[in-house]
Amino acid sequence: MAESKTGPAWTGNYLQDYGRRRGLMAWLTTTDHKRIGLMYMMAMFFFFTVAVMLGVLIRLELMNPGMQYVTPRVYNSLFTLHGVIMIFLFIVPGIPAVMGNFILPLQLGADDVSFPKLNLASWYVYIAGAVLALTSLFAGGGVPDTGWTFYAPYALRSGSNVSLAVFAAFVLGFSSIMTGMNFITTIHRLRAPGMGFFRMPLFCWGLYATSWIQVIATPVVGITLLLVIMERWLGIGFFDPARGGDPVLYQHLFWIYSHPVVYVMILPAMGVISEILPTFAGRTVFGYKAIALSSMAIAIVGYMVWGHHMFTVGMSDTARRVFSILTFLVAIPTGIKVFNWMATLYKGSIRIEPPLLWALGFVFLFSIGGLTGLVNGALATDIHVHDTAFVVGHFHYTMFGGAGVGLFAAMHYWWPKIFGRMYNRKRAIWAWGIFMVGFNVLYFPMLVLGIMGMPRRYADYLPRFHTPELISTVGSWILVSGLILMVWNLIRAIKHGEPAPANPWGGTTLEWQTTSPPPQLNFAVAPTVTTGPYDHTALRAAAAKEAQ
Amino acid sequence: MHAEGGTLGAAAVSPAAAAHHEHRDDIGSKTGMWLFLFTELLLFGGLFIIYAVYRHKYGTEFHEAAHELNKAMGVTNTFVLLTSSLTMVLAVGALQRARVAESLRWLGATFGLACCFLVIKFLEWSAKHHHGIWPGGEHLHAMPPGEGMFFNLYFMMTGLHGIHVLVGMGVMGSIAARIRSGHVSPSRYAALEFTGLYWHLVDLVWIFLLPLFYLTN
Amino acid sequence: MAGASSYSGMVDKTFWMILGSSVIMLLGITATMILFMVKYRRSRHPVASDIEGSATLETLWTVLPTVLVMVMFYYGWAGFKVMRETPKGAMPVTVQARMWSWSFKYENGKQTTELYVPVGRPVAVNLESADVIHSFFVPAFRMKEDCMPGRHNHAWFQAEREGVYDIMCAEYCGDKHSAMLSKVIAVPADTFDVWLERGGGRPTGLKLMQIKGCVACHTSDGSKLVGPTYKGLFGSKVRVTTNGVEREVLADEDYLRRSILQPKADIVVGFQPQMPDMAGQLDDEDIKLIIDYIKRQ
Amino acid sequence: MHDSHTTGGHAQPAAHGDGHAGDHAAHAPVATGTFVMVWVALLALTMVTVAASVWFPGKVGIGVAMVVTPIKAALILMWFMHLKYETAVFRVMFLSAIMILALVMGLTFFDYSFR
Repeated sequence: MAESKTGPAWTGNYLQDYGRRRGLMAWLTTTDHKRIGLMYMMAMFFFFTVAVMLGVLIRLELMNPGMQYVTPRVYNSLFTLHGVIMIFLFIVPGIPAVMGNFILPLQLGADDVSFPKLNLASWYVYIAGAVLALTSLFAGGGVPDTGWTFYAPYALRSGSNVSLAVFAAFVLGFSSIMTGMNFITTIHRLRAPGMGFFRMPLFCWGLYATSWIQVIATPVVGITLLLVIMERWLGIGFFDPARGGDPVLYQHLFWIYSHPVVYVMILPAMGVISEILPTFAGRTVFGYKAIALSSMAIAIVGYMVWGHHMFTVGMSDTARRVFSILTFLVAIPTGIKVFNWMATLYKGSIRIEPPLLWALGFVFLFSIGGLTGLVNGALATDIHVHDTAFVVGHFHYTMFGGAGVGLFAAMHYWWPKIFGRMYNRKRAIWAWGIFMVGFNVLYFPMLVLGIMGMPRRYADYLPRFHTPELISTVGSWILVSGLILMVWNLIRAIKHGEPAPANPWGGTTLEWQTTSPPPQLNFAVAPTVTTGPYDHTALRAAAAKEAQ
Repeated sequence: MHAEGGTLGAAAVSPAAAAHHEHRDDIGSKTGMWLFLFTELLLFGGLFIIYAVYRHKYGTEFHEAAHELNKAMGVTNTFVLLTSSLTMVLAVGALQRARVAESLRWLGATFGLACCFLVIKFLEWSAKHHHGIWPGGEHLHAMPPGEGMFFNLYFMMTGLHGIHVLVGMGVMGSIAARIRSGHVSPSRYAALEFTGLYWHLVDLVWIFLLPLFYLTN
Repeated sequence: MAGASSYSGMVDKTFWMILGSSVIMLLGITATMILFMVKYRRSRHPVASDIEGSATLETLWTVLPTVLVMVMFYYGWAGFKVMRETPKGAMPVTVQARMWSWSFKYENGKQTTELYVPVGRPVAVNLESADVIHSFFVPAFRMKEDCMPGRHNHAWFQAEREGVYDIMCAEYCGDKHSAMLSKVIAVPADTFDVWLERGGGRPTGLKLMQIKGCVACHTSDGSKLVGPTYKGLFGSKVRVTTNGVEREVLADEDYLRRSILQPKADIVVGFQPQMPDMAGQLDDEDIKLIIDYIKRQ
Repeated sequence: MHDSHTTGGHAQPAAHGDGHAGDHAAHAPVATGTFVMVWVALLALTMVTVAASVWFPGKVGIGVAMVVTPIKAALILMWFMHLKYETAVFRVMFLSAIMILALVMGLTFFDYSFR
């Protein structure tokens, strides 16, 4: 297919100008899902960089006991911003908005998503939310200091600019909903002829489950955040104990969204891993239906476990037990996925390439994240580690080691498709190695600290916590070195990389059938599907023919 | 790197792919519309959860406070909205049957009923406002927590609903213009149909608000 | 090793049980991953076999983890049950949390800033907060429960050994969250009884201000913390914002009383309205003592 | 959203996705009489609820409202909102959304009912 430039739709690749407008304007008015994906990528990596720097500052302050560089007030703003930016501006839109936008229509064999204009609108809404979030830093009462969770009643009392930050989160929720609606419709309506639901690539399944969560859960937090604003303005008292309100209710509503949303972050990453493993093992995936359905199971059970964020707030003991047992249920479909991934490597013909290494890094780090989650799920042990550095460590293992690394894996896997260039393999592997070492040096001590009893969101700490804190800070420097090397390697490839073939990794899903980078309308020849998504027989036959 | 013809069996040239004609997927659009309605439902859902929790906590105060609401106005407004839903489906039906003028008349009637709803709502709110029962108002502030909660919930929920009515009226206006200009027509009436779906959702929410606030005593 | 509290050993046992099975699983997954990478790399295993799945295996790795996590749930639940069932006859202590200090009130009215408890006797803590959410966390005892404004949470513990244990606030509560520390001091039961009997009666003004945490935000040496200093306050003119209007008031007794009972009524210019209402926490006599103390500064 | 122009560019073949034959989803219009009957039923049911709350304030009135209101909602959904005439996909989706809301509310009450 790489040579087929003669299709009726061919006008060059999507990176080149087409249509009436040129240059920047052509990008800002595009409805091409690929360009929108890239626009998301650029905006997100800007915010990611900012939030990583904030994280490094946090670690720097925590390197030694006592206040070294910032005041407690500034420290509180640092972790609030780090959280708000990472969650709302980076990891929630993360894989869906960047990789989902780019890859989903290609994998389905479609020209675009169902609502291209809405797709562009979602990007602008995202930017609007981001601008509001940034404005909240400089306008009014100062940088928000509530933590990304905006817990009442502290968020109602704080003199900082909470209302604007909360409104920004509300607007960003809209963007997320728009993406979700678009993806569900696209998956229902625009699958290539012959592609039944159970012939869809697993990444699409991940996105499908994710999109449902975005559509159903986001409005709940939307209204909750609006009510926080109303409460600050009008004193309606829903969450204010002084008016007969219940701060625990705020936490319920907040986590009804914010727990499912961690699956918005992780499910697409799991989808990415389910793509990468079969490709590099050169064989079909093990337990396709089990992996696909476990995504849906995680999405549904994910709605029923939010209470485990609240085991110490004074919920009824019955509720604590119910939420504890439901929490353990989530572990089961997650386990199914991990075991099926392992089995996919069995009797494969494995090529060790950077995307595979990132995928395996995901499995390792996410397993630590998932297994430490069991400690949080069990009531007796959660009481001790709740709101400590243990939870921070667990969260970063799942979200950064999971969703973040999943995104890096996706970038290394699809970069040649997106830009039509190969990155340097050796450098990519080095970056991966440094990152993995740095990651564990950074976050493993947090697990230890939490068990020792170090609470989270502490600007200062008792001397007995010093050694692990110091090690963790050193880890942050290693991790950032790995990140810089990775990003530099990828960016350099856009200009200086070797041209990439249509299918550099021997992938079997539809995106590999079109050129790299894809043409404006994705496929010169609209594909049809006759087999499951990971059927390597045609590839093998072609390779055998070549070998002769 | 790989042989032409793709890797997923035979990639056939679909005849439709060659033809560049405008593509319409009404079922797709309708799917999107319903998904949007779900988000609306869940938006109100958050408030319903809050209502349920505080009704559980402040049952007696809720009953006390509900006496202050004007039941007649609430019921009248329910009739108004239900009727507007009827005129809305009739507008869609008329357009489907290619009776454009009739469709516009029904749409106009719906718009009028929506206005009527808002006028009654306004009278009701201003009566409350007059008595200082208003979010942040003196009287409301001084009420026992449970009753205050009832009225704050009342204003938040009917307020959010009222905003939806306003938006619905705006959409109806623009649809009417598009019917006139022929952009929405008997052969492509999806936009009117979706306006209807949205309007019925507004109605649906109100159906629940009626017993929760006006009939609680 | 017996723990510092009656149930800490049990919590630790559950923890090690979960951690142990987790480590085994993690090692298993990692080892399998590495083994497959070596054994089935393309150079050694050029032709892959397409194994689509196995119903037996799927069932196996659905059922086994289910059993395992249910065992974990059971241990977590059993331990939790013990933590929630306060033994009869436990000594009640009210824990008052506020931005950003702790105080403890005993049945006989005695108030302290550190929590003295008898070894070997159960203590029932009644948790209160004057402003935002705090969390009463004693790591050594493996206990934690939030102090919620507007309601009472409860928990209990029994110290098993003499010693001094850290109390920390585990729920983020603002600027000095990380400084919201105190200690549990576990002493032999008879020593405790003697200690409790001494020092009943009403504390002095300064002592009250320490117990109620005023000194966390207000100084008497003229330095500015979260709130204004007391030094030279009485009788001076203060610029305040009342209902959004800036005005100047004389810092007399009425002003001080109002500032203690309704701190949000007049906000001193240059400060945030962060002080909790002390209305429920101090009686008239307490307030008089405090005002007298402030007068002397 | 109100735009029926969806995918730009070259068309997707009609017989894919969840598609059933006619992609343009043109139903035969529902008879006006049916709608009027639904409307009458809605008004009547409203009267029933109001009457119950006036004559039997308290438990009975609330009970009637709790039974009748979902019926009214179902009438609107099935006829006015056309769910009765759509493919099963729409009904399944709608039910899932409602179930999730009900589930979430129910779970919240594990806290509030047992405090």
